[in-house]
Amino acid sequence: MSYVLLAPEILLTVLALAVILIGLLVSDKSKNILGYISAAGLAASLLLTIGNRGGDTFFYNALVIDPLSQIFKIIFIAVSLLAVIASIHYFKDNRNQDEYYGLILLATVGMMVVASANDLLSLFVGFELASMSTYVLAGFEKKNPSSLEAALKYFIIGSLSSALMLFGMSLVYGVSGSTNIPEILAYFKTAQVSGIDILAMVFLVAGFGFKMALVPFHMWAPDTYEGSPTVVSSLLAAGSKKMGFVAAFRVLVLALVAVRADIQVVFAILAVITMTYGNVVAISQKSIKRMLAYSSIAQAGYISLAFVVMTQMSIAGGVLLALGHAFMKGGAFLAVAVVGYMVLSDNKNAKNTDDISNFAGLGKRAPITALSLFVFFLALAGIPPSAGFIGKFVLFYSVTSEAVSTASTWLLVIVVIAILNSALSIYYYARVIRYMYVLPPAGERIHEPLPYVVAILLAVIGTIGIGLYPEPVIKMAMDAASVLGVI
Amino acid sequence: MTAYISLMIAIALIGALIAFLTKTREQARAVALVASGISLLISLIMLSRFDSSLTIMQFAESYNWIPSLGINLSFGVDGIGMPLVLLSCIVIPLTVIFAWGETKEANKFYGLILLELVGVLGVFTSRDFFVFYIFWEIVLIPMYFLISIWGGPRKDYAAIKFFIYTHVASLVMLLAIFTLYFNAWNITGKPNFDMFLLLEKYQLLDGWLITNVISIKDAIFIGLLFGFIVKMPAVPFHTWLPDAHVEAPTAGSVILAALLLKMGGYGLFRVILPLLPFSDSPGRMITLMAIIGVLSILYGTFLALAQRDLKKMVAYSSISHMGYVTLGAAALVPLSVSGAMFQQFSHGLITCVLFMSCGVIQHSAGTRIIGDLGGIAKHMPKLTFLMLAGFLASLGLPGMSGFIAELLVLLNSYANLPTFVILALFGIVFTAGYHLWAMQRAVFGTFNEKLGHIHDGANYEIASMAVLILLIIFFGLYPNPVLNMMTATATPLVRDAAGLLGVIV
Amino acid sequence: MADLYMYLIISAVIFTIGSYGIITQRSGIKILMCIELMLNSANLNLVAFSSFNDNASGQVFALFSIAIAAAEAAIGFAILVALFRVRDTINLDNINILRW
Amino acid sequence: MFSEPDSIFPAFIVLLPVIAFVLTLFLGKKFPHGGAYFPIAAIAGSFIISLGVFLEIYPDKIVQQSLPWFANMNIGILIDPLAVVMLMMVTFVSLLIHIYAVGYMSHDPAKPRYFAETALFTAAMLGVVLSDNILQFFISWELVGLCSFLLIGFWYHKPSAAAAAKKAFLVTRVGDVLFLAGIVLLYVNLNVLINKGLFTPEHGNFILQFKTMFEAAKLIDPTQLTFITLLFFGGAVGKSGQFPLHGWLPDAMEGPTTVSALIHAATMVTAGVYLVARTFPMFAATPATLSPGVPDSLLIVAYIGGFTALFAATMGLVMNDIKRVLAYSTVSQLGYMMLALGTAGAVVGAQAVGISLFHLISHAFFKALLFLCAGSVIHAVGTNDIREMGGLFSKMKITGTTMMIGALALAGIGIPFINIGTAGFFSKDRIIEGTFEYGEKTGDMIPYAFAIIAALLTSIYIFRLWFMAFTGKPRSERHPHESPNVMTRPLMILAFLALIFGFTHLGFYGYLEKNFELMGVEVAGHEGEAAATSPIVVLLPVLVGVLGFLIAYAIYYKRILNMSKIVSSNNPLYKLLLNRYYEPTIGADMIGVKLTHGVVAQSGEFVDRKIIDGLIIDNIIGKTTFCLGEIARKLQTGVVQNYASVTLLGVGLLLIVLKLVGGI
Repeated sequence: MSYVLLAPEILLTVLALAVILIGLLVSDKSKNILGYISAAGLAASLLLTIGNRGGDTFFYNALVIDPLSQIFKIIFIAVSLLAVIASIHYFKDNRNQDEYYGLILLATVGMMVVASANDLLSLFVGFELASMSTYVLAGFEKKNPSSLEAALKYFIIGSLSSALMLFGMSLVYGVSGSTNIPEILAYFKTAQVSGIDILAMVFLVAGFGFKMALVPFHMWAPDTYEGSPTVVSSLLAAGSKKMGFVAAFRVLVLALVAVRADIQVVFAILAVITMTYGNVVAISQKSIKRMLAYSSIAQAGYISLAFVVMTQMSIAGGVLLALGHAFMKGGAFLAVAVVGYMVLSDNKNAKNTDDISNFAGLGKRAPITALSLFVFFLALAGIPPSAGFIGKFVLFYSVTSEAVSTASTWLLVIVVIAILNSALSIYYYARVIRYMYVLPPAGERIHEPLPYVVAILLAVIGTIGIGLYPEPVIKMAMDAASVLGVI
Repeated sequence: MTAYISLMIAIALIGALIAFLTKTREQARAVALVASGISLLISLIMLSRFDSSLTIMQFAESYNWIPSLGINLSFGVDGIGMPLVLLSCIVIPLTVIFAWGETKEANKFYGLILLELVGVLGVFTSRDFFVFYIFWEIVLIPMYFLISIWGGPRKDYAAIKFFIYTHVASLVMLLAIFTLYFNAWNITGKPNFDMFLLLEKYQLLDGWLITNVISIKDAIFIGLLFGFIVKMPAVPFHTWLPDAHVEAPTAGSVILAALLLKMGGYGLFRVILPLLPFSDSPGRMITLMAIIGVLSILYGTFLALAQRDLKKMVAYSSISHMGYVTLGAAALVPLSVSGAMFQQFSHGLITCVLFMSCGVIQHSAGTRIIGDLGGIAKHMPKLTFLMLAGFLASLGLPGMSGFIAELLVLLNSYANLPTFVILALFGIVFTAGYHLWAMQRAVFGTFNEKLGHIHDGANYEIASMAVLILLIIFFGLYPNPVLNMMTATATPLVRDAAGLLGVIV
Repeated sequence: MADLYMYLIISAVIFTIGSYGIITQRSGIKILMCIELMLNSANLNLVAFSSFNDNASGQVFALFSIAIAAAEAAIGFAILVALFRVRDTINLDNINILRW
Repeated sequence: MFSEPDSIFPAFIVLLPVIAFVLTLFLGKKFPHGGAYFPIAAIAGSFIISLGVFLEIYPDKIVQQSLPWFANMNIGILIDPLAVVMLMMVTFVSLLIHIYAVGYMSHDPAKPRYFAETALFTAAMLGVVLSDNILQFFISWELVGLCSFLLIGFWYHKPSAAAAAKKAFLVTRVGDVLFLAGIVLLYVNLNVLINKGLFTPEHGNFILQFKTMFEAAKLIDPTQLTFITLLFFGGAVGKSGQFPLHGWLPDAMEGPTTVSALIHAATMVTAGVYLVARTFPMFAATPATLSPGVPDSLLIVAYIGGFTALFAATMGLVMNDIKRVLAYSTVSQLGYMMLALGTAGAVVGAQAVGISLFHLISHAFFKALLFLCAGSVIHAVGTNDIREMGGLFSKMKITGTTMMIGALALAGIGIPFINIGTAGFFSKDRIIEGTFEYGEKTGDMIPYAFAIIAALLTSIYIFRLWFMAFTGKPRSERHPHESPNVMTRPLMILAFLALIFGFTHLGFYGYLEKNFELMGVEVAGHEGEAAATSPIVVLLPVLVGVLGFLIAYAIYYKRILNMSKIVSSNNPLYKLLLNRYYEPTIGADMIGVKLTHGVVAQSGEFVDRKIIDGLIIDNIIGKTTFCLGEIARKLQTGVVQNYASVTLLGVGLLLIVLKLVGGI
């Protein structure tokens, strides 16, 4: 067992501690360096992850490195990288940068652990590590009431759902007599279903659904995304959200084979409600961050279609959309951050900087940001050629084909609903696009800070790149799906 | 294998990008003109090398793209695609010339026009369903901007309505494509998005989608049909069109009517006709299409009769003219189908003139309301001449391309769809009616002094319209260059279909 | 066997109390305590099952979760304190600038 | 040199005017008289070619040229006796009128447009005449309609002119659509025959060529054939202003008088007659179900024609606009031609074509003459209203004389038995006799009644016109003067022709009789020489003509009775006639504007905007979504306990659902 495979995690952990340590030593002035350091570290570990070949298990089968973990790690690291690069400007000259970067890195590690968790215990630990770091990050602007409120709501609902999750895990453990996923799988392959399993499953769904922000476990998401510092929102929406999905893949799809039918029913309901709710509510939002929050709820709805059919194609589609969403949503939030910066530079004490009115004429004021935001919106709406389109394409295809091959009207209805939703979503994206390009600008052209530009452009490259040449990622997603041993 | 098609698309795309980056409007329009001019040149070369006797795809090219889903960037044209490629390459440069005076955000304006060219060329040439769909979607975005940036008072409503309405249609179409793809994958055992393979395997599909309500085949067929007739647009899915046209800038309307609507008709010939004989109830499907076609013809005509806004009237007239395309396609007679194809081509040319006339009038007189105009012929002789020519072409005057198209459709459709053809004939009188009514009220009669001082169209506007009129007359007198290749492709296409259905050919 | 069910029932009761508290209470502190209750009901489960399945992993799990719960509580209080500084209240009914 | 199969000259009969059209349109301004010389020269050329062709092919050759066009259509030239006489007439009359127009239009600023359009019109008309297939015929036919639209609306700044132009185009369009429908039906029937192998066109013949049509005519299912021919006739009714599509023709007088002379007297309106004559073999082949021995289509042609002849003449009696009187007389004369085709066709078969065509041509001469005279009068007094004229004869001797000649020709005055008389005497009276023979053969005297009464009325209204215009004392203080030579010369030529043309009748009948044989088509039956007609029959037409003259003389010259009693708005009959049987009201206003425009179109608009768009798209889909959104977002209260409760509630609901679907 070669620990090289764990190098990314190890690197980031060490780096996190190092960053905090350095923070203690150096003066507030020179803390800006930390951002570059952690960015470099994340980049390095991203390369390591991509470079990793082969798979293995560690720590008495508690962690596993396999294609599924790989692709999700890439997602998590990439998102954190974007967030960190943007933060270099966002948190410039903030005296708590050390903690900030440390927390981001730790959160990343936590997500990575979840991605490769092979045991309910490691999963829970990783989950909590990531959650707690993000609780703090959400409330990082200590003087800003809405940031704190966001953190509080996030924290309360979060810990509530981790309680639910833990309870579910305890039941699983009780039934199967083990916390190790392969063993649980082995048990459920033979066992016949009992009410307890269903109960456990629902509790787990509630726990993971909180992270995925599925209706009705989503209530925290809009408030938190709106309230927290925008870069953190991008981390939450693009990154930690996916943690819920990978956990669900590992536990629900892989382990709880016995109750698959029920899982499909549950997710069919949740998916439909979630995507519809997200889109419908997003229409009437004034705050763009809030709108993006709802749109990412809707996206979660699409992704969870993967659980409804559970074919390799659909899981792959889910993974692809998750990957695409990481770039699109992350990038979009960062672009909103730029707008916030722009508004503040107009007027020091401006309230809700992400109001749609501030986007008027963005195409003139901040061309790069506007163009990128335009790309992200189209991608989110599923217009080709973009990562969003590829993801939806594979996902919807998988559902349709399943509907046809099993002559299931319900699946067809679901996919039609999904399609109508994705058409509806165009409405609110187009509204913002109109503000950016049709309405006259409210001020001068601004100089877009370099870190933002870099981060956003990286996101754009990710979004469009996947759209133009999806072959490699599709392969990865297929491999990842094959891990789950679905048909 | 000379890569004409990819070259053409690439040039248009590059031109668009350059145009976006240009600083002044002079540069922008120059770039647009050059790029579209080159693509026109290429399309002419293609036309000269095109072998009308062949029915297979010509200038075919193919590159791997997404092997794991069996998706290739493969292009090619046959008698269905080539004329439309030509049309696109004719219309876009002329639109650029017509819009030579555009000042507002010129670089974006011309860039978007070139993007439209990219989109339609892609649609008319892709042989891969995935690629086809991508281009099909790409077309929407520039048009959305053309409407919402340069549009009229209700542009936001119109633009978003256009975008969402047609997007829903294409998504429904996408579902049907999924099913075809899945089916082909099942049968051949490997993924492949090749358009013709998917269409060919359709006949091997069976089963119920909703038990005893609708079979998979019919569902697919209707899904695709829906996708196409919304684009055409056919009654009752047409309401996005008048709004879009009324609000869009002239160039936008021209491209919308001349090229975007043609995508729907193209779909009918390329996709629907091959599937038709194998659907579970071809008879009903034919009737459905025929009803839609005739309904569009008559409904469009009568609504055009009711309009006060000149441009809106023209918009409805497009609906009624596109009805002939559906009707001719449904009739499944080689000449009716090629007539329908020719109708696409000729309507593409004619509608340009009509919308350009509206544009010039709007620009010069400041209004398009027929009642507020009147007697402008006195001050706009050149425009009046061209506009009259355009209107006459549009009402199907012999010697103009529209006549030949509609004549072929009517003559040859009667064999299979007598009732519908008779109904369509009624439309003709009223078609003449609203055209002349509009001309008489808006252009002739005593000059309405309230309009104040109005001037004739600018030279570039008049020039582009004149070229179109010449083309209309040329193809009206000598349609063979495009008609022959259409017939060549239509004949086998229909013979298979009709042979299976046992209808008269 | 029987006592396993007793444990389960007790934990279920605790869980219910906790969730009831979360729904009804206004004070942030009380809500935190209710969450702790729920977590611990789960721990109780784990321990009970562990002795029932007689393997240790349940207890290990319980230990971990207790530690985590402690950390969680700490963070929770930290947030509440910070909030109290800016809002002078921890009555959650009033903390709703972010909504709709 | 003109008639070889590969000779290019026949094509140039059409091409010359086309070239003239282009030249005049674009270069006319730069030349004197608006480039009038281009069309004059071109049409003179066409006339010479036609003459040359005639001389070469007379008496028993025809010219056929044909090239493939698009799809399965061809474009070609067929010059048979029928065509060649039309060619000569059209080119000749058109030439004279062009020359006349140089003077008449001298003050008009838009001369180039005028001459371009008339040149195009001439080309189109020649195209109609020359076509060797029904499609090309239809195309030229439509272009003729277009030109008439353009020329009627020549003074487009006059709303009445613009309206008249539109009406003309639309009404004829109705006919054209019927014609087109006929072509469609024919095409389908031929295709069916060919597919069934019952019929194959000769090698090199195309499906819509007249030859093919005639050969197949006997094979086509009779009822279908009747439909086809009647639809063709519908087209003819539209073009030739027959009842009920006659309304546009009087309104068409809004155009310049030369246009009225050229289009609405001499040539275009005769295209309808020409169509029936051209496709006569098909009409003759239709079954005789209504009346024994009379093909149905011919019967209907006869009745429509006869009725129109009478109907129009009645309105001619009361019109005060000099040109409208002539317009109605045109309608009524066209009625005669149709009547001839119908009745004589039933009696003497293909000879009917000759009879009808002879009247067509003589009518072309004297009607053109009458119109040009009217033009000359209008040119002089500057009004169309005959009530404001009077006493012109002293001032305008030439015009007066020539117009009298025209009137005599129209009234068909002549001396029977020794066969001396005006053109009308030979042509029209032959038609009337034809109707009588028809009556004898079938025992159906109604057409004869139509014809003879119409003849009386004709002579009354035309002499009324003449007397009111040229005699009595001037009723308006203008100072009329004789027109310039360029206008009077054509009058004289036409007058001369109106006098002497009639004497060619025997040769003419003989020549056209062979028309269809020359094409290798034998026309279905009905042969049999005209029965020896009793003297009274020969005499009667002339008598009524003279009678009419006397009546007019008595009333309008001697004034033996005061018209003001009759000509008053409280005389219902007079009102009915003056309002043209309320045809404009019913046709244009009620059907055109109120019904189509008001009811149908507006209701469609309502459905579109309010129901499809307003209700379904905007309200049901759009609004509901927004309301849902507003409601749903209110769930987001911002109070964290509610969030927690929702979460737990969700868990509970999921469990319940699973319970329901039977999971647990």
